[in-house]
Amino acid sequence: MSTPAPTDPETLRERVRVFLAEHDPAAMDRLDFLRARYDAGLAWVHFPEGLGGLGLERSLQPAVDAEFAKAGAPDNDPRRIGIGLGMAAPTLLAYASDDLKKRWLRPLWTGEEVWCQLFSEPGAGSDLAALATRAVPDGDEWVVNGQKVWTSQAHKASWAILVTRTDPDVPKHRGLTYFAIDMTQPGVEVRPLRQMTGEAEFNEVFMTDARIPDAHRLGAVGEGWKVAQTTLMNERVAIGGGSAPREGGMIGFAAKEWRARPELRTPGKHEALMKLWVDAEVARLTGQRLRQQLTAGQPGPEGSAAKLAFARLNQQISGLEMELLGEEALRYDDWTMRRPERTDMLGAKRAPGFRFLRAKGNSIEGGTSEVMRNIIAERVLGLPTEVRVDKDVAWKDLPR
Amino acid sequence: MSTPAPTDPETLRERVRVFLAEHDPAAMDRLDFLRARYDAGLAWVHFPEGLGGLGLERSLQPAVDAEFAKAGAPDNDPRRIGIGLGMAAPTLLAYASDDLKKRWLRPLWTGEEVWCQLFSEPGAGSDLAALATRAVPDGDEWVVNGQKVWTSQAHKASWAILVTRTDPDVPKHRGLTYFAIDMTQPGVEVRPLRQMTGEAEFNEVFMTDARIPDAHRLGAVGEGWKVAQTTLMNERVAIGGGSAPREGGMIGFAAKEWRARPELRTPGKHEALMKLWVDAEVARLTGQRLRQQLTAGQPGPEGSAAKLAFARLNQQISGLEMELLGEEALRYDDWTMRRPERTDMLGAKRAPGFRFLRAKGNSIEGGTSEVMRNIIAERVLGLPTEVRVDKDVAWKDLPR
Amino acid sequence: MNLLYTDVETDLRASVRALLDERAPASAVLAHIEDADNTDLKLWRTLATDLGCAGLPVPEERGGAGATWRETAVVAEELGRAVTPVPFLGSAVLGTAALLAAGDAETLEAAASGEKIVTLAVPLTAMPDSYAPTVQAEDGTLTGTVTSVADAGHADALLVPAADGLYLVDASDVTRTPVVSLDMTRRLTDITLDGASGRRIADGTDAVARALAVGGAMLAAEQLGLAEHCLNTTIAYVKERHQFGRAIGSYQALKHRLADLYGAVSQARAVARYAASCVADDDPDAPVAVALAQAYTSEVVVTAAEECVQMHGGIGFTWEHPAHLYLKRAKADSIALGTADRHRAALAALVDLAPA
Amino acid sequence: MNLLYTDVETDLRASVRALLDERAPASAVLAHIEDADNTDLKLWRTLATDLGCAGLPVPEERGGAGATWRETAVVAEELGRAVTPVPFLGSAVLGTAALLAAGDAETLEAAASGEKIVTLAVPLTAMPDSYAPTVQAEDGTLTGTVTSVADAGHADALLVPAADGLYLVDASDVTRTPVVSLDMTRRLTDITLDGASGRRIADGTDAVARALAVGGAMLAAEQLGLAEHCLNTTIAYVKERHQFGRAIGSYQALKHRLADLYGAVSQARAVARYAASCVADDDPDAPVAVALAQAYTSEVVVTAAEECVQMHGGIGFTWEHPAHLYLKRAKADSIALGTADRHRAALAALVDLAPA
Repeated sequence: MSTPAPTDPETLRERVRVFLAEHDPAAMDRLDFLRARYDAGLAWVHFPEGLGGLGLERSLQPAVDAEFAKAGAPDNDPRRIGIGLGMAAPTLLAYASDDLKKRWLRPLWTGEEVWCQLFSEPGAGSDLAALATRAVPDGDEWVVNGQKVWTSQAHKASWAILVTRTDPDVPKHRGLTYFAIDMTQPGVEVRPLRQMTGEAEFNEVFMTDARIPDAHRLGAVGEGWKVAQTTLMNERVAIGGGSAPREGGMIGFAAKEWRARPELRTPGKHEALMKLWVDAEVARLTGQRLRQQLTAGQPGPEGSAAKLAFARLNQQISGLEMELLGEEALRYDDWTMRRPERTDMLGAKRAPGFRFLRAKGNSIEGGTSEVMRNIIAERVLGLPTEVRVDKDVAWKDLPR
Repeated sequence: MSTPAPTDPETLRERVRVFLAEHDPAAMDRLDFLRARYDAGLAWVHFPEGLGGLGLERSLQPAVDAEFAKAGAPDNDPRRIGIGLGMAAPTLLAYASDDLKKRWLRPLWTGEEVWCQLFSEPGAGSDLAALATRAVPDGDEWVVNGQKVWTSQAHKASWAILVTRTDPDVPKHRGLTYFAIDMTQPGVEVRPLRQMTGEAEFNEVFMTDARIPDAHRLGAVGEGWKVAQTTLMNERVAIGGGSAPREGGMIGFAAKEWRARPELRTPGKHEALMKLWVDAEVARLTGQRLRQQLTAGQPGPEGSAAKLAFARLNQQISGLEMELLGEEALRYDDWTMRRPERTDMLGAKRAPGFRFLRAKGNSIEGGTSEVMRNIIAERVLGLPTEVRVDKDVAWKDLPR
Repeated sequence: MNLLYTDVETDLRASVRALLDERAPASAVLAHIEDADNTDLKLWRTLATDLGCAGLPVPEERGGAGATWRETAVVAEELGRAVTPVPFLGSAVLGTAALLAAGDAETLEAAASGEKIVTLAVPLTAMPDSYAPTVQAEDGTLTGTVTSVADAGHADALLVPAADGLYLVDASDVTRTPVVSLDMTRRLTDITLDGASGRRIADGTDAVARALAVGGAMLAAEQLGLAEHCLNTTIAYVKERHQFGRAIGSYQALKHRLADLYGAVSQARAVARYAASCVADDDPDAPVAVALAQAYTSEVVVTAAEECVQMHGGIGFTWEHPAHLYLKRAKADSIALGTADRHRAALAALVDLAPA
Repeated sequence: MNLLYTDVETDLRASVRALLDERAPASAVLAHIEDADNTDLKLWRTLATDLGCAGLPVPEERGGAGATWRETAVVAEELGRAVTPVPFLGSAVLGTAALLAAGDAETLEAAASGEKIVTLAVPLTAMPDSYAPTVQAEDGTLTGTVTSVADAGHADALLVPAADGLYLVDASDVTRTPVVSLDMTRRLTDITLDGASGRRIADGTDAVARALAVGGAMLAAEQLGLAEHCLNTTIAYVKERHQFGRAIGSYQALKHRLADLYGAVSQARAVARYAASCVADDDPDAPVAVALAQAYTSEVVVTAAEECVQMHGGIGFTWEHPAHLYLKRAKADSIALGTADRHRAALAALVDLAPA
């Protein structure tokens, strides 16, 4: 890292070109290439030097990615390791020891080690802080028992970020502790959690006397809620922000069928289609405006509203598509239990019923629509918070 | 009252015929006729003998009314004195002294004395029990100061039923006292309360050192909330229960325009019209079923739901009618302040804008739609009540 | 027109519900959901024979229970409530209605008594005013395909519409291909006739039209039962489920949505009763009543099932919870026998509200 | 396409808002609502002359402010927010757009500078794709009636469409009859021409079509401003108003409805900005953008005004509270320049989604 760090996109692009000249992606093993890119600080330029970055602004990263893409270089398949990149990495960066940052971040970024997130539980969904998974100290280790749900990628993960209850005798937000846990140990069992589509995108994770070295604790004992905020703040940025062309989302399926198959058309469905076309296009423009705000450094609070709109639209449009297709929609393609490589929200190659069913998850996953509305009402509109009955009650005494 | 009270409709009808033979409605003064009918116990047969009734079942009344109507006899114009008949009378019957029952009920029923209801206040709408009008004892009298709103007929009323606060130092439900008040005294000022339609159906009533003899107190001091329940229970029975023919309500206006004026039609509005036609007809059948349940002695809790549906439909249909009429809907008939004889929900002879604006009141008057949903959720579905922060706080210490 | 439930209807409901609660609770239906064939034929025999559900609207002298379509609607409500996988709609409703109209005494008796399953071979999406037969008849020989037929998998005989009338065909003379169905508790079958012999039991299309009209009324009742179940099961859940130290049913936003849903279900009941009564009485308003009921209940049932899933949160999205069975049936029902907008269009013609 | 507000736009908004807050707060508008004529001409002169609002999209060399329709849209937002009774839409939007298209330099300069009010004489409900002139021109003499024209009451001149082109007519040559208007802050006028002399300033109907398209984009901005005001004023009220010992804004059902309304207003902003930008840039997507914006904002603004009334409860239903002014403007706006369904139909043709 002897060259001084560049601070504008063009110098940075030049740096990528120099790297590429020395590392021919066509001639190198993919993993070796990714490791070299990491070591050159071109993985995530806003990370510190020595940890895959150059200590620059996050906004400079797209220029780097684009330059690599232009050269046909392999990427780290970010959709596959989204939880590691988006949620685990910022948390590890903020709370892990220097040694462990070095140990964890490189294979996390290259995708050699997949990370998953052990937060939600059957009894703690919207109310995450009510979670019940217990961690009890035992010498230099912690012993963990409990059940987590809605865990993407758990069956492929080497590591997980985990929130546990370490003190049941204090109010719920205060008795939590955050860890990184080795998913490959015997005390961790991963079972597929199947959805109404027939697929199992998610998992349940059962921990039975699983063990964690105290060194893998992230943040202080009892500070788990604060640490989890770091993680969750990074989750919601991603949603609703995709940049799609007109008819690029769910509406595209219905519009395509409408154009291709005049025999399905009715006046009532035309009106319904046009209403949803308008809503979809307006939502798309709203996403575009949201991105412009972010770029202009005016981070708006519209993210939660965008997620709400996205869920509602996907549900309404896929519902209309079913009615439009009629008899065809009564036929499904395959109920067989499968484990998809990644989340497929739109199901472009699936039966319309898949889109209809999968969309039902959109208003539940990543914060329910009810939670989104609470967030907008309280944090954006400044409306009074709900009357809280659980603030000063020891976790163990909460009604459940 | 020497003849034994009849207990079946036919005997009762016969009794009406006997009365009519003795009192020729065509030959008598209207008021004399009504007084005679009252004295014969044929006013409201479920009231006690001597108070216009015969101590019979309420369900026998329609037979009596029908028989009088058949003979072309004048009625007491029940819509004009609905508050007296529906709300004041049952409360007076339950709580007034025998002397005062005799004094009040006859002119109430004949319409010689109009009654109004002084309940709602600017600061106490849905939360009626928070009302602030103060009554302070002064010898054998009470002195009343405060403001009431949304009072129909106050400008024509001789008497009012009134709820006041007599003890601000106890929680709000416990410090209320109920009275009948003479509206013609100097301390009572009635001002028209104009609505967005331009009309003033309602009034504000200002009481400034108004006086009430303690004998006109209804129920014990501090028991006003309990007494008010008697009154309010009778209010909601009336709403949503009308028996209209198909297209008899708001939908009739839109349907008529649709049929008469093909040039206004668009496919989108057809779909909207048909959706609302379906909703209106379904609501009508639901009202029909509700009445069948009441008749069969299965009083259902669907009254609140019917009121909700009525408000929503009136608003949606009148909104569509405006869009259908287009340019015509941009023209109003008359903004002049008027005092209508009675509430005109549909405005059959008014501009479409009147219907649109008047319908906005339907989800506010007689219990807001929000209150109706609370009632359904808590009393019908048995869902937990809202967290209450005002239960054990002295009225004077409540946040407002 | 009586829109309430009679005592007889209430008793019938109690019997059916007791049987279903015992023999086919949601857990049992769910346990068999991946079976190649999950039709509960044993349960159907009990329903059809012991409780007379296969021939409720058929006069006693013709082998039935001597009741009407009103009582049949009550059974439909209960079967909807429990998403019971039995061949009720395709045979005891559509088949029986077609046989009653066609007047084939022997087949009707066999069907009404529950001895035979006789299914009307139309796509589940057929509508009275637009259905056109897809099978050709020539000298009593039938050729063609009927796709997406409900309750045909275990039929003993099929009633196959052709241009010149309705044919009775032995099920063994046709090829039946099971369809991977959205509605896992009412699976569909594709039927191919390749020169199958059939006996014409009715001329023209009146019998089919009548069956589809009756079907619409009974389907509205099924949708009512399903919607009501979704409402009730959701109310029970939100009373139990705690988040933030409170039952989630104490949150006003959920309370208000459930109150609205309650209102919609109450309204669905009124219109479903009206449609069943009109069909039972052959009332002149029956076409209006059926279109009205279908236009309304098709939307309510989907809303109810969607709210059920949403208010159950994560668990409602899983395969392990029965909510998805209700959702799949609800959506399929909203498409079955015509979507709501098609019924609104039919209604417009009936009540003189011509389109633009 | 930039969907944000530029610094120039933000400054312009601040100037307009400050002026309106001072000179035409809701209380003042309400106080004059029963005046036979409540147009605030003095305020309009200030807006038009001092702030240049009459000629924002007109180049400086032609007497205007040299800005674009984007900046004009920001003024429309503010005037919508305050339901200010000034002749903006009919003259500074429709009139100016028509004059820009027609190219009558002298009249344009007089209008752009605020010296004259020049109003486009079309019914407020006119739409670009279906508008047909109702006035006959013969040798420069005009006869006929134009009903429900916005902002014509104080016009110095009228732009009157006839079959063969657009005519400039002196207002003193026509008969103007005030209409009792639903929208009390934008009153309408019926105009009768009985052989009035006119000068043809444009051939054909292009200038009118252009004006109506621009009008749609500006009306969307007005609707956005009005909707946002309804949202904000309601939020403020529910924070203050207590029932049952709590601010009513702490009740979750209201919170969720306001959150949804906030989402809708955010979306209205994006689409209104898009439409204004497309019109400003003469973008080929402008017809789509305008139809899209009108289809969306027309519904949002009515919902916002209705929620405003409902959440204000009884007081919101009274004449004394300004909520009814917003409601009346909102509903009138949703009908002005075409209802939402008509814009959806126009859009369908533009994006190749043919009707059934």
